[in-house]
Amino acid sequence: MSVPLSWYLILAAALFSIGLFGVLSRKNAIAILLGVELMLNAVNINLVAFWRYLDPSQMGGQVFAVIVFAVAAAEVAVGLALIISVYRRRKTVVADEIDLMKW
Amino acid sequence: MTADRIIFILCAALILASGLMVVITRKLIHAALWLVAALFGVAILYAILQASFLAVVQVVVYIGAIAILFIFAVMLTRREMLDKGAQTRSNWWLPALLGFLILVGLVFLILGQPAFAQPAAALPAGIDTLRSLGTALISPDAYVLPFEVASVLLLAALVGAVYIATGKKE
Amino acid sequence: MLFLNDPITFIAGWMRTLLSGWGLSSGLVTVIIYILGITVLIIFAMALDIMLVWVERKVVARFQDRLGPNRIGPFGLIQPFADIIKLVIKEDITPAGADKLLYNLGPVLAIASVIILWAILPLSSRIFGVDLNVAVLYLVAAGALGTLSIIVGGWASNNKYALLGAFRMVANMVSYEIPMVVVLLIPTILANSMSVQDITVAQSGMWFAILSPLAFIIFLISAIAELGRSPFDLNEAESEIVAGFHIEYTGMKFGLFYAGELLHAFTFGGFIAVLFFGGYGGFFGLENIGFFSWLNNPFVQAVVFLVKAMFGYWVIMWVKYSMPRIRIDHMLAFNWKFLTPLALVVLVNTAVLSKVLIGLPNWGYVLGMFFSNIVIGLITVEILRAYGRKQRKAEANLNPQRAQN
Amino acid sequence: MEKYIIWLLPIPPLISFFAIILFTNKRKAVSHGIAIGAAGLSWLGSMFIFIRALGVKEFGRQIFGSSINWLPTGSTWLKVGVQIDPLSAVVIFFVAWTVLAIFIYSVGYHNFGQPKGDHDVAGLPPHGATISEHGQTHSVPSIEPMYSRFFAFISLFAFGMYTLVVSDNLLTLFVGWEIMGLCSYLLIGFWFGKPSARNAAVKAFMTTRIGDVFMLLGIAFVYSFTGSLSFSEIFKPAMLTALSSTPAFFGLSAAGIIGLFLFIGTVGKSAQWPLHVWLPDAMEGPTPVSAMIHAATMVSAGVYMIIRMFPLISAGWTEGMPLNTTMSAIAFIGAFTALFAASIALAQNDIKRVLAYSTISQLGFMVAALGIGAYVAAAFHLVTHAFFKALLFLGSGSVIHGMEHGVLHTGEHTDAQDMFNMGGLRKKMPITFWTFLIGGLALSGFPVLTAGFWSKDEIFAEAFGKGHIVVFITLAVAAFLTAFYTMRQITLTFLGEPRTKAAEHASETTWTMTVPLIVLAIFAIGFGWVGIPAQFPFLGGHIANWFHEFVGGTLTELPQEVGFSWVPLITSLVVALGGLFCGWLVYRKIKSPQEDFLQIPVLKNKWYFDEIYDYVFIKPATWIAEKFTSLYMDQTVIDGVLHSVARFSLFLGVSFRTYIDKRVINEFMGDGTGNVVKTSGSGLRKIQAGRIQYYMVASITVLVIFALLFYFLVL
Repeated sequence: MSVPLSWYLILAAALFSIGLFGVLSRKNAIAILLGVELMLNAVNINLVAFWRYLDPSQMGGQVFAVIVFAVAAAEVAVGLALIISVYRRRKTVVADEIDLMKW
Repeated sequence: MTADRIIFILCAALILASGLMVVITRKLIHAALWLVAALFGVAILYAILQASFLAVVQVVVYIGAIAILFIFAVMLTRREMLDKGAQTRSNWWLPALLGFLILVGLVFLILGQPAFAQPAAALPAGIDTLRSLGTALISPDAYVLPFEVASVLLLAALVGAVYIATGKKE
Repeated sequence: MLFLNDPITFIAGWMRTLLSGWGLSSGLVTVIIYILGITVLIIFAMALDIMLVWVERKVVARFQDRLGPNRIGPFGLIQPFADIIKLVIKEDITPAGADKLLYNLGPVLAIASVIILWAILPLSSRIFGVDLNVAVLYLVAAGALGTLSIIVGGWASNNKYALLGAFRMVANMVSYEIPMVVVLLIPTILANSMSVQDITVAQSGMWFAILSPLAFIIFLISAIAELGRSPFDLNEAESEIVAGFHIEYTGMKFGLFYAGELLHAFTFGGFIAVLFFGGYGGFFGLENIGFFSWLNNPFVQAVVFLVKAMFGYWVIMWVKYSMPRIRIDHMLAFNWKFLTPLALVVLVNTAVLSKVLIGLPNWGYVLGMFFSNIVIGLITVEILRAYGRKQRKAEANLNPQRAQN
Repeated sequence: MEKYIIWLLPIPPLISFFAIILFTNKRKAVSHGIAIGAAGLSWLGSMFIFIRALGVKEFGRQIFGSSINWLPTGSTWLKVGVQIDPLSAVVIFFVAWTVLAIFIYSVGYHNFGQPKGDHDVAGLPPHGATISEHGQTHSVPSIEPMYSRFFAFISLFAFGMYTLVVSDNLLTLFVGWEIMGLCSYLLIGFWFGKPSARNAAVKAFMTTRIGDVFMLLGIAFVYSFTGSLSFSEIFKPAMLTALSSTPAFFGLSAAGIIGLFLFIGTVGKSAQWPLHVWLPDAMEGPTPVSAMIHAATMVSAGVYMIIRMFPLISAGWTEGMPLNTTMSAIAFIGAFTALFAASIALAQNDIKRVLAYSTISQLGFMVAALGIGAYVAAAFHLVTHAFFKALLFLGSGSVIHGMEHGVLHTGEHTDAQDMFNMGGLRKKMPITFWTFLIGGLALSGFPVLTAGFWSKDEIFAEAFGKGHIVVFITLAVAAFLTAFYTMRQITLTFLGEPRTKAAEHASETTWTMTVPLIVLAIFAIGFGWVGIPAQFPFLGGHIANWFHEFVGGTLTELPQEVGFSWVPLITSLVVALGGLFCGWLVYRKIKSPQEDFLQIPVLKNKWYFDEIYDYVFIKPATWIAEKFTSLYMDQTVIDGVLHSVARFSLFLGVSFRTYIDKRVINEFMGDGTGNVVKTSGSGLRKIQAGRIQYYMVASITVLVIFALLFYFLVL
């Protein structure tokens, strides 16, 4: 394991930025959720890398990665259900067109 | 340049390229499949980090469940097969700038920490990470409460998703 | 004797000395040996796959009171090669409006999702790809890739039947994954490990199929559903959606789907053997007696394993060719309302009993496990009968009204 | 093995509570099946623990227990756990028996198997049903409308008691304590349709709350001082020495003030003077509740707690020394309550109220015994009293039930609980009579045979032997009164001839009610024999004084048995037999309340304590609220100030309006500002686009800008 920890962190940072870009720039609500998944994975990479590099006997990093899995699954299930529900009523999944809450 | 560095770089290239494709590709179904590729890369990363359980769970949960859900949602929310027109907002440069700034800032901070330049020590002998992960998840002195809360969250999400997506019966 | 006792290590050691003798660095040598090993394993699996075509055709013929292939070669043994040649020389059609990349990716993923399973299949105590400590979960993860291949292929074909087939298949696979994961936990609990090697060793005294026959049955059913074979072959139901997700595929692309299905079925036969019938071992302690020590030889073990896997494959074929296809809503209801709850009950039973009975002598442990399963089975059957009676009564009450209307 | 079972002891009643509340509320048979099954399971576990405890030599040194880390408090953990030591072993023994008996008894008491009442509504006692059989109609008792709910509540109650007894720390003990407080509120007010029951429930809840607040203060004090709530931590000799040598306030040591606070908790829970007023009113609940609260569990819990805390209370005190302040206070309260409550019991006519005051009095005995340092005697009397008082309450319930049967039969409106309406029930209800007689004799300390004699005798012996003559005499008088009113009760209820038609038609109750009576009667006799002092003439020495050895082992030093003396023994014999004889002599002829010379107002009205509290606390509070605060403060002073302010404001406002608002603001600034706001508003409104990504971009931009600023300016 000659890879330094900083490589993992930079990879995670890059993935996070890409995900953030996706969330902020995509029109389609599903694509926004895809970006969120990338961001969550970036976080997970950090958690696991810190677990491995700092103290492998403390399982906190892995445990919280598992919990992030659960949160991601829950988020996707509810998020997609919302999107489908919106689509059913308004026939659109473009986030900018779902703007009834303005003014 | 040792073998594991090469593997890491290949893996990171896969992740970043796929991640980039997720956010810039036009066809949404391709974006979802690129996401699968990116997540698969992350699973490989977990395997490199000797978190075998997480690697496998990553595949089961993300590819087996989340990606499939995405593909389903994509298919359910369109009337034509292929996406037409721009898929990004007109002011996409601002998010790009923000993302770039955050990346630069983070990289700057990470490289400023000398502790992060260390390679990992070998796993201590006789430590079974799978077993200790299992113990940590259900031991009252460790993480049983977050674990149970997560399970309740999943249940709530299940019920909520079913309720929201069912729609009104007329 | 070393080759006979530990062939993989022997060959790997020989290769290592050879390659380092050529002046290659040790890291590179490891990579090359791994790649060679993977190639050999894939070739073995694919060669077996070709034979499976013959087996399948021969067995189905016997089930249908026919002779099956018998013209080309002795007993028609060369028939699969003829089939392959036919598939290869067929026209390769890509439908108009299809998503080219994904259309081609589908069959590759389909066969890949099966091949990667061979990485963890323990042919014998010394002949195996890798001894993962999360092998049981790995099995599920590979299933996820299979799901992906079907949805990709079905969607990319730009055909409504293909898409319908893909949807059905995914609903099927995602649903039946749940009882499967639940019952996969039972060998895990019984062996205290997720590694297939450990599970095999744990069964050297007693097969898990005897400790938990219900788990075996549930696993068999959900494995068949996971494979998409009859009676769960809704994805290709010819009478409704022509051929389902592979309707547009021709030539070798179709061939890959077909080969993937056959190999998948055989692989699941292998996993049934590993998880419930002692895999390459499970001789009830016979191998410890001096006279039978040859049973510990890796080649003998591999033969035993292949025989058991073939038996599992045969059971899957048996079911396939004797059962009619069932309706999609029935299939999902069967899973959610029957199989999943039953699997959970069996899981809880096993988890509790494995702690409670731990103090008993071995025969008490085995009998306790076995009879608890029998009791659960009997209760289940009783509940089903009561439910059936209720249904019949409800229908009897309903019909007179219908007649009046 | 034992420790797992101890953890599991309280669980079955809890499961039963939720199962009944959530699922089986509609199905009465299933409900009581679950409740009794749960009580049975807990009983089984308790017996197992008890028998295992008997088998351990020097059990006080190696108790069963386990604890887990529960709540992180900084660097340490707040531990909760369970333990069974000799004291809690005997307590769990009688709790298990009485709880099971009461559960079974409740089935019969609530008329299971009888038809639904004609006019019964939830919240009122059942009024009886009319059934027609063979062409005749007649009245029979009807089943309780809230039958399942009752079993749910007493299950929860049992859960609270088991939790309290198995606790190894003050925290879970307090949790069980409060659960029982809640349940007692729910159960006293079970027939919430009756205003009296409602008031009694509120009174019980409020009164015990006073004690509980002080107890919580005591617990907080313990925690802040010792950093732990586990008994094993608090009772470490070093800790006790530290506690007793630290001065707190009022000239008491820390141990003393904590003990006093905890004792006030006991005063509330065990109904000691001056917080005794709730207990007699609590008789509004169904009789099994009275037995549950006033014999087996809640009031015992108070005494149990104070016995449990004895090492803390007596910290720094050894035998032979004069009592410390806290112990003197406890001894005084206990002895006074014993006499005081016994005197009230003389003049009560309601069969249950007599028993209620008797309970207060007997609890006073235990508290007094503990106050003078007679640890074992207090625990012994706690156990024997639990058995015979549960027996007496259940017996009185049986009597009332039989009387109600008679009332229904004759159709006249007779008070089924007034003893002057009874008489001669001995022939009608033989099992009830004999068991009640056994309970009554045990209560009055009938020599040699009954459990009450041995426990009471031990208290006398300790009081005399340790030289607390005042306490001794007070308790002796109280014991005489006890025997007297017990015999009065038995004579009025069972002996003589029936005085009303209802009493003539009373009938024996069903087996579900009589079997618990018989079981408890066996204990009311037999349990005394485990604690016969070694030097007792004739009997002593044949059976070892097992109870003393066993329970005394709880303490660090085994307490010395007091030497035998004839004075307390003879006193005990004289007061018991004399009281019984006098009671019979006086009441065998009396037929109505008018002939009863003890119906003097001061006793009849319970020394006017309710009235005193009414005048001292409630009236002033009402007066302050209605007159002072509302009328004078609020309506006169505050309203007056407000009104003048309002008038002034009105004047000010009018002037502002005419001279400033209209002229300056409206015409000069108003329209101009309005235009500015309108223009800028329509410009800014574009910001609120309602688009999620727009907001996200904005917020992350701000985040990035602030991060940069922070980095470059601050760091």
